[in-house]
Amino acid sequence: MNDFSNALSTAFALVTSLDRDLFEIVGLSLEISLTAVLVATIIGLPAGAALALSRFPGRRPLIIVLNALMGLPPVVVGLVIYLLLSRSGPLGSYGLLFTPTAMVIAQSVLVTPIIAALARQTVADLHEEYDEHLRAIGSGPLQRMATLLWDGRFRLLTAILAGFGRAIAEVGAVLIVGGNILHSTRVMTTTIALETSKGNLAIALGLGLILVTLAVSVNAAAMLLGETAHRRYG
Amino acid sequence: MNDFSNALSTAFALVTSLDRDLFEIVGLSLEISLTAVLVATIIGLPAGAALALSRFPGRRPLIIVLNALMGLPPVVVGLVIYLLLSRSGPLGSYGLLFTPTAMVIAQSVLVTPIIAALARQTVADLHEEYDEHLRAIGSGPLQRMATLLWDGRFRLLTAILAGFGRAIAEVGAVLIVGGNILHSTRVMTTTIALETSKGNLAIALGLGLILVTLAVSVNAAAMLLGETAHRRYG
Amino acid sequence: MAADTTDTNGLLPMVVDAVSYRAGDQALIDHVSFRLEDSRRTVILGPNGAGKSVLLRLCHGLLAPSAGAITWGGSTPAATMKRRGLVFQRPVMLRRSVAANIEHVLKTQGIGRDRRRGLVSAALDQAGLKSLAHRQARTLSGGEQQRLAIARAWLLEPAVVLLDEPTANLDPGATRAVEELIIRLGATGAKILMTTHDIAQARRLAEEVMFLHHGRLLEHRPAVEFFAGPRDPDAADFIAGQLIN
Amino acid sequence: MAADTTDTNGLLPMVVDAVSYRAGDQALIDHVSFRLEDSRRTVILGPNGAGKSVLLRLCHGLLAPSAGAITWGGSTPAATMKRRGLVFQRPVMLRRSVAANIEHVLKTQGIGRDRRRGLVSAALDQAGLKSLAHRQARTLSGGEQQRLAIARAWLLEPAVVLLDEPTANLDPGATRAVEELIIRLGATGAKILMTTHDIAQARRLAEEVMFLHHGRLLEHRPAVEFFAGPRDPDAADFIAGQLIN
Amino acid sequence: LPALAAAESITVASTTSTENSGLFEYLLPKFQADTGIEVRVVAVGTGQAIRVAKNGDADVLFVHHRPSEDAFVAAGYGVKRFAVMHNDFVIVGPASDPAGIKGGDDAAQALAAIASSKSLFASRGDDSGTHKKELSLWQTAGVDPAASGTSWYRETGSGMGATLNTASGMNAYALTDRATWIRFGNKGELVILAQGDPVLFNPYGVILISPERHPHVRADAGQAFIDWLVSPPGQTLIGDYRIDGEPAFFPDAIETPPTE
Ligand SMILES: Nc1ncnc2c1ncn2[C@@H]1O[C@H](COP(=O)(O)OP(=O)(O)OP(=O)(O)O)[C@@H](O)[C@H]1O
Ligand SMILES: Nc1ncnc2c1ncn2[C@@H]1O[C@H](COP(=O)(O)OP(=O)(O)OP(=O)(O)O)[C@@H](O)[C@H]1O
Ligand SMILES: [Mg+2]
Ligand SMILES: [Mg+2]
Repeated sequence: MNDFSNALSTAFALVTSLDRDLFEIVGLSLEISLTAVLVATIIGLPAGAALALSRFPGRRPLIIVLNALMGLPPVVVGLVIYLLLSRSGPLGSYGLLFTPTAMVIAQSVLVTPIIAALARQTVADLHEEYDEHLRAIGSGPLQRMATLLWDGRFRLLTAILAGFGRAIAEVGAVLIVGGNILHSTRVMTTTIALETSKGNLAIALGLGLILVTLAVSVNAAAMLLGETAHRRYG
Repeated sequence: MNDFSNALSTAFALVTSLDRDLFEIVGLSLEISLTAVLVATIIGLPAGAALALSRFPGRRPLIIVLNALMGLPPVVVGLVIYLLLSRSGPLGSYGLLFTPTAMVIAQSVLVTPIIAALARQTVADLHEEYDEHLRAIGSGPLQRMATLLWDGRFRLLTAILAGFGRAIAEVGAVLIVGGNILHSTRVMTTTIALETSKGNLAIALGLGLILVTLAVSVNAAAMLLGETAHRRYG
Repeated sequence: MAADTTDTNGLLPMVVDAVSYRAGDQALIDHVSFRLEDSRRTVILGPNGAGKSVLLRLCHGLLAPSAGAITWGGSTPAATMKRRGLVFQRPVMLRRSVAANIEHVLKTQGIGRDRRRGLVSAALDQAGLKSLAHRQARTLSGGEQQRLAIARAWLLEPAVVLLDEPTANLDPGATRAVEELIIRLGATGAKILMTTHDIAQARRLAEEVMFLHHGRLLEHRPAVEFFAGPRDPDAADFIAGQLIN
Repeated sequence: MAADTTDTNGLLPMVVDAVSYRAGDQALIDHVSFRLEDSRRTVILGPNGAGKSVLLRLCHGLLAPSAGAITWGGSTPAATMKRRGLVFQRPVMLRRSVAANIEHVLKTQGIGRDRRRGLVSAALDQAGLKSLAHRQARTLSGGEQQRLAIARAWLLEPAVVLLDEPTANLDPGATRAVEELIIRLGATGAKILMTTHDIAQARRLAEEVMFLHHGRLLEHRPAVEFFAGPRDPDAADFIAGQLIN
Repeated sequence: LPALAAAESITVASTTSTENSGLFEYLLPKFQADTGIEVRVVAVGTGQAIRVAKNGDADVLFVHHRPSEDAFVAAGYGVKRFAVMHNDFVIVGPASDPAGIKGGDDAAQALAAIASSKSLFASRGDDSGTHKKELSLWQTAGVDPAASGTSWYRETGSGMGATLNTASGMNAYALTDRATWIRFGNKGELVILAQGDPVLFNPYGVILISPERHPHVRADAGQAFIDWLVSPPGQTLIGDYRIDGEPAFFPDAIETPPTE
């Protein structure tokens, strides 16, 4: 398969050529996915924790739906957001369609259930251990949530990284709401899809290689940061 | 947005029309994704557990890479498998390209890292508690893995469901290796992508609705099964 | 010591009225009724599995009775929780440093940073954990964990303290120190409700004894009377160190 | 009792040679050396945080010494692990039923289903947990958990049993039963190495005492001599129930 | 995130084939140099492109399906259709040519031969302009390829590039537009086997979205783009565009002699 070796040398050539377009695309990919993961974390962690801690009628169905939403099809998310942001949609006046903001929104919608569902499980596990103590000292619901999220922060990292993985690899939704516009909303995955459709498989694979390398770097950075903090602050 | 209400009535009409094509597509989607998740579980759970339990040089980088592989871009996975299975590829003689088997392979590749990475975290958490006891009774590596996977089986369900979510929602890889061939490799997500490209947004959304409903059903079934077993066998 | 509703912060009398607690088809606590009127030190005795820990949890409001009612000075256990301290038989250690474990309780109670610092350092001193302040609480030895748990419960000088086997893992010196602390606290008017397996400790500390067996309250009497001659034959066997069924 | 290397399955003499265990810059076990030659009952005494639990873990091979070496009859602790039983101060309960917790140990040792059934039922009987066989182990009371842990360690009648505060949560009757069991086991030639905070228990059980303080082994003598008059002033304070530093 | 709208920028909804041909990458910088207007291209399926335009999410529509274009204007979504250029469709297939259509210039006949030899054929099956053209060719050939029992006819339900990837993977025949084909990098054993039939003519039109219907449409800049495309310089540029040395598009708006 000369395609594979081609891919490798293509990836290498792409990176060493210091291609400005490539940097733009890589930068935008990171910017969008990291922002989306940030948003999803801010929403998903408390939501997952709340679901793990509270007892209310309809909680179990809600957990089932939340778990199911991890399988939200990107294309459908893209479509719904497209219809919402479209000029003839309810939020059309903001002119967000085909902008990076729209892509952040789409990825956030996709990733929030993933982070929330995994956080729910993680917090529930820790809660099993902490529950009685926290109740005994009269800890309120919000305080309990804060304690569990804080003490579980290193475990929650895996959930957040799962969300990041989904975001950075996602193509269906960002293609629809971003439009894959050159110099504007073109990210790594949409470029890979484009090159694939052009039959430029080596370039597509090369870009894929760069994308995976990127994902590895972000993961490594997150884990190293987490561990340094773990060691320093216990 | 009449598109949304259209989508709802379209979904309803599609289901009530008992359309044979729809059943074929839904059935194939489920068959492929459930098979892929089964394969990924059989590989991913022990792999994740092994990574949580064993200590060897290069283990930490491996964990980082595994976490990063949760962000494997489907299109790239699709491409690689396409090149491997293509007639001119190394595995071309099996004639698997554009068959459901190829799609199962692609989804398994995508989902295994997800299940393995999440399983690693879950098993590591439980291990923290069990470690000393298991070592004290002289439990070997395989026995330890078995004990932890068994005692953690209800928590691992969330990891498996995350994998299922990814599989059933995935379109990039199955499109390339399956070819979205009518009556042969057409699944729900590829149909949604097709209807979207035709501009039939209501149908696409309707199918999306059915897909999400399907995902909810599978999740509900898995959780109910898990809980019944939990209650019966503790 | 006489009833002193001022010192016990309006939490007394504590009334347990026909309380049962069921898990599945089994009654772990079986129709138990009693009143605690005053701040005497009450010790719950009973064999393993008698229901002592379950009863303490019910009293604190961590479990809700399957039948019957519990009130502290007329209020529910949950409403008065913050005014009581509880030490579990198997204390929970947060994944934080020793000092942070103590500070967490204070934060929960909404105490400001400045006051917290002083209180944490005083509690560490008293528990003899000063040198371990920055250690991960989960790496503490068995006795150190129990000391930390007691320090956490003591922290705000609650009007009522519930203790479940507080000295099971303490060395003789620390046991003596905790016993002295319990007596001192009781003397200031706080109510002590505790369990212990150590008959000698019960003799030293109890002013009032409750004997629990199979989830039923079989005796509830002044300690002097109880130790002089329990009415219940099981209780007699128990304090004689016999296995009872 | 004389040295009996047959009964102790070739595990004796056990030699601890200049062992230190460090966490960070702190020596939790500090240059400790001793030999256990025979199957007398050895009791490790010492205040909270002395390093007793760490020492037992080192002996069993759960921790590796930072310096020095430990051997059991010439073999490493890890290689001989299955021939010893260990009871933790805070026992780990698998998320399984009581019976399954016991059976798990047997499965680990590769014992067939038929033999397992009999052993499990005998162990449940002895621990007084028969009626709780199908209960989730994690819902057991403190004392019941400790009984289960002891039953698990006893199961295959190991040649050496290490026990860390085995009766801390047991009621007087159960404590007596465990003490009798320990004496019975010792009499059959098994080696007992245990810790306790209960001085009275130490007096009843110990044939040999090791006094540990700040990770250092300060005394290692026959029990009669030790209790008659410890040489170390801290040890004297300790058995007198004083706080020591 | 940075505000992206440059002072003057328009959005053009177009099809993947146009984008994949590389034409826009070639034309747009020149247009921007001439006018200062930045053009943002959203390249999607023909159906979706029209949908995007109808919703007012683009300023200009640039597609190749004449009936849809006329309907778009007739319904008042667009101002006026301008003919820009055309290219043509070709039939590609494995070099071994099991159906024996090589060198033919009758498209319908070629398809009939494929059908009678039951050689694999990859159809886009996505209601695109290309797909509709293919269906009309089958009709002319008197074959109903979608009839049950035809295992040689594979509907991929995908865009042009994906369909070509599939065809290349299974060594199937396919109908494709020339521009996409020339640019396509995964040809494998596929080559052009039949071309030149006048029915394979493939015209492109460009339409300004009606500012009356969508007031936010940048009508002036959009019209400037259209005017530029159909102007002599624009048409000359289109005619000069080469992929691998081959002309891909033929200007339609004015008579421009090929520069060869
Ligand atoms: N959640 C539960 N489900 C079922 N049984 C339970 C549960 N919690 C406790 N039990 C049982 O209830 C009985 C009383 O438990 P409890 O912990 O109160 O005993 P205890 O008197 O504190 O014993 P110990 O002296 O051993 O600590 C025990 O047999 C225990 O196994
Ligand atoms: N992983 C660790 N890191 C740092 N310090 C530790 C660690 N494990 C134990 N220690 C400390 O080592 C000392 C000895 O611990 P150990 O558990 O052996 O005490 P012990 O003698 O068993 O006390 P106790 O009677 O309270 O059970 C304690 O001060 C404890 O906090
Ligand atoms: Mg108890
Ligand atoms: Mg200890």
